[in-house]
Amino acid sequence: MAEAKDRPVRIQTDDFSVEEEVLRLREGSLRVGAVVTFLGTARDFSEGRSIRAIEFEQYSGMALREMTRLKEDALKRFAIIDVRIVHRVSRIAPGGQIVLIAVSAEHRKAAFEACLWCIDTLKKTVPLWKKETTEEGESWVVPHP
Amino acid sequence: MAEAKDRPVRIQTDDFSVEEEVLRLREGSLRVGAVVTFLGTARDFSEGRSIRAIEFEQYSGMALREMTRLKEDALKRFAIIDVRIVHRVSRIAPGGQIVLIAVSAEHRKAAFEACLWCIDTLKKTVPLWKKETTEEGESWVVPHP
Amino acid sequence: MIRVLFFGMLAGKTGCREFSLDMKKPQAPLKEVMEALHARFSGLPRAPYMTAINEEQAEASSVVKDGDEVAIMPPFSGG
Amino acid sequence: MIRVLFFGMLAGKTGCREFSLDMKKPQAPLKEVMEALHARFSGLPRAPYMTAINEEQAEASSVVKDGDEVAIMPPFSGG
Repeated sequence: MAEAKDRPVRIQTDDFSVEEEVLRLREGSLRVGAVVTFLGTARDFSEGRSIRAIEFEQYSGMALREMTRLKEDALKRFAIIDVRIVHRVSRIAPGGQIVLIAVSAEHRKAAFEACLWCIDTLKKTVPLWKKETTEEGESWVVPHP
Repeated sequence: MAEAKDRPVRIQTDDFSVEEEVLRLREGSLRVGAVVTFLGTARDFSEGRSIRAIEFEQYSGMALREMTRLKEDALKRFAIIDVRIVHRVSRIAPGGQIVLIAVSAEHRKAAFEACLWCIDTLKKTVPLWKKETTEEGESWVVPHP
Repeated sequence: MIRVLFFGMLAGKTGCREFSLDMKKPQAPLKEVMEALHARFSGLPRAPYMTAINEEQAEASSVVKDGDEVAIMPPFSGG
Repeated sequence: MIRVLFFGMLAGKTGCREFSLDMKKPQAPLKEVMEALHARFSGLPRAPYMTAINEEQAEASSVVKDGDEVAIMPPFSGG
């Protein structure tokens, strides 16, 4: 059976390696001339409050399905070669890694556009909810439109 | 004396690690919420010819100075936290890493814009010249406008 | 019977993550299911929600059948 | 004397990477230096070049002084 990290789209509790995901994209094709990555990390401050940790709830099943659809849509929409998407759902301390979107393409413009589109669209279509722990307790994050 | 890879802007023959550069940016500030990277890699094909290797000549001194200026300009121009730029000048086989631009910011939009601006501007302002080796011999690359 | 899932802050507001709702008919528009849920959970705010039937995005007019899984979701905040 | 550097394909076309040019006066616009180089190197194409004086970008009207380093550069192709 394939190892979990062979899967290009995944939701996991474990941390991930940016280098490893980029390497998988580079190994995929010698036509790759550009790899653009977006890494989302946990900040120590949000809306004026100091953050101790964040956590994510997912709609298991639907979340992975929507992330897979996101990759398929990106491949149709942009002149790119491949996409990898990893999102963590465990408790994450400030500075920790949350999400990685990595896109390979022959040319940089399409890679940049697709990477930005993927993270913007992930926030709109993938059923994940962020909970912040501050000194005053836990609270669910209400996204800005 | 500081190790070479501590320097955030450098031109080197050695390969570099995407993870290490990203980690340095993350360690730099807990305000970081987004890291965007652009990695340029050597393709096996260019203008219909099969590439065996590429190589870069630099105007030593001016090239590093222009790259440092690029970073300073990006920090003034965009709402970002930090930038790292690494460019290799050694012989690079297809699939190999050429250049990395890594940008950290509180929010993703500025990180994407700054990263794209940096690689576009690097191509215009940093005195580096690419030579391709194909079956027919070596030739200097003439950039498209 | 349909299986109703509340996510994120809605689990806190309803005091419930998963709920079994009796359907009075073999199928109904999602809008009617929402009304039944508001009747049952007074803590469920009157707000526009993301909804899904069997893990696929749905809207007020989508048809819910007996045995379906219905998810009531506050705005997503991943990434 | 000024030190002239040819980069990239220009080193091939002139057969020279580094050249010492005698200045007839203590300073001159870069345009005159270019003319002296075209007179000396017939293989140097008549094309617009990127130029630098002492590692700083310069243009045709920039002033070159005795002892300066002048770089004649084809379009950059880094990245």
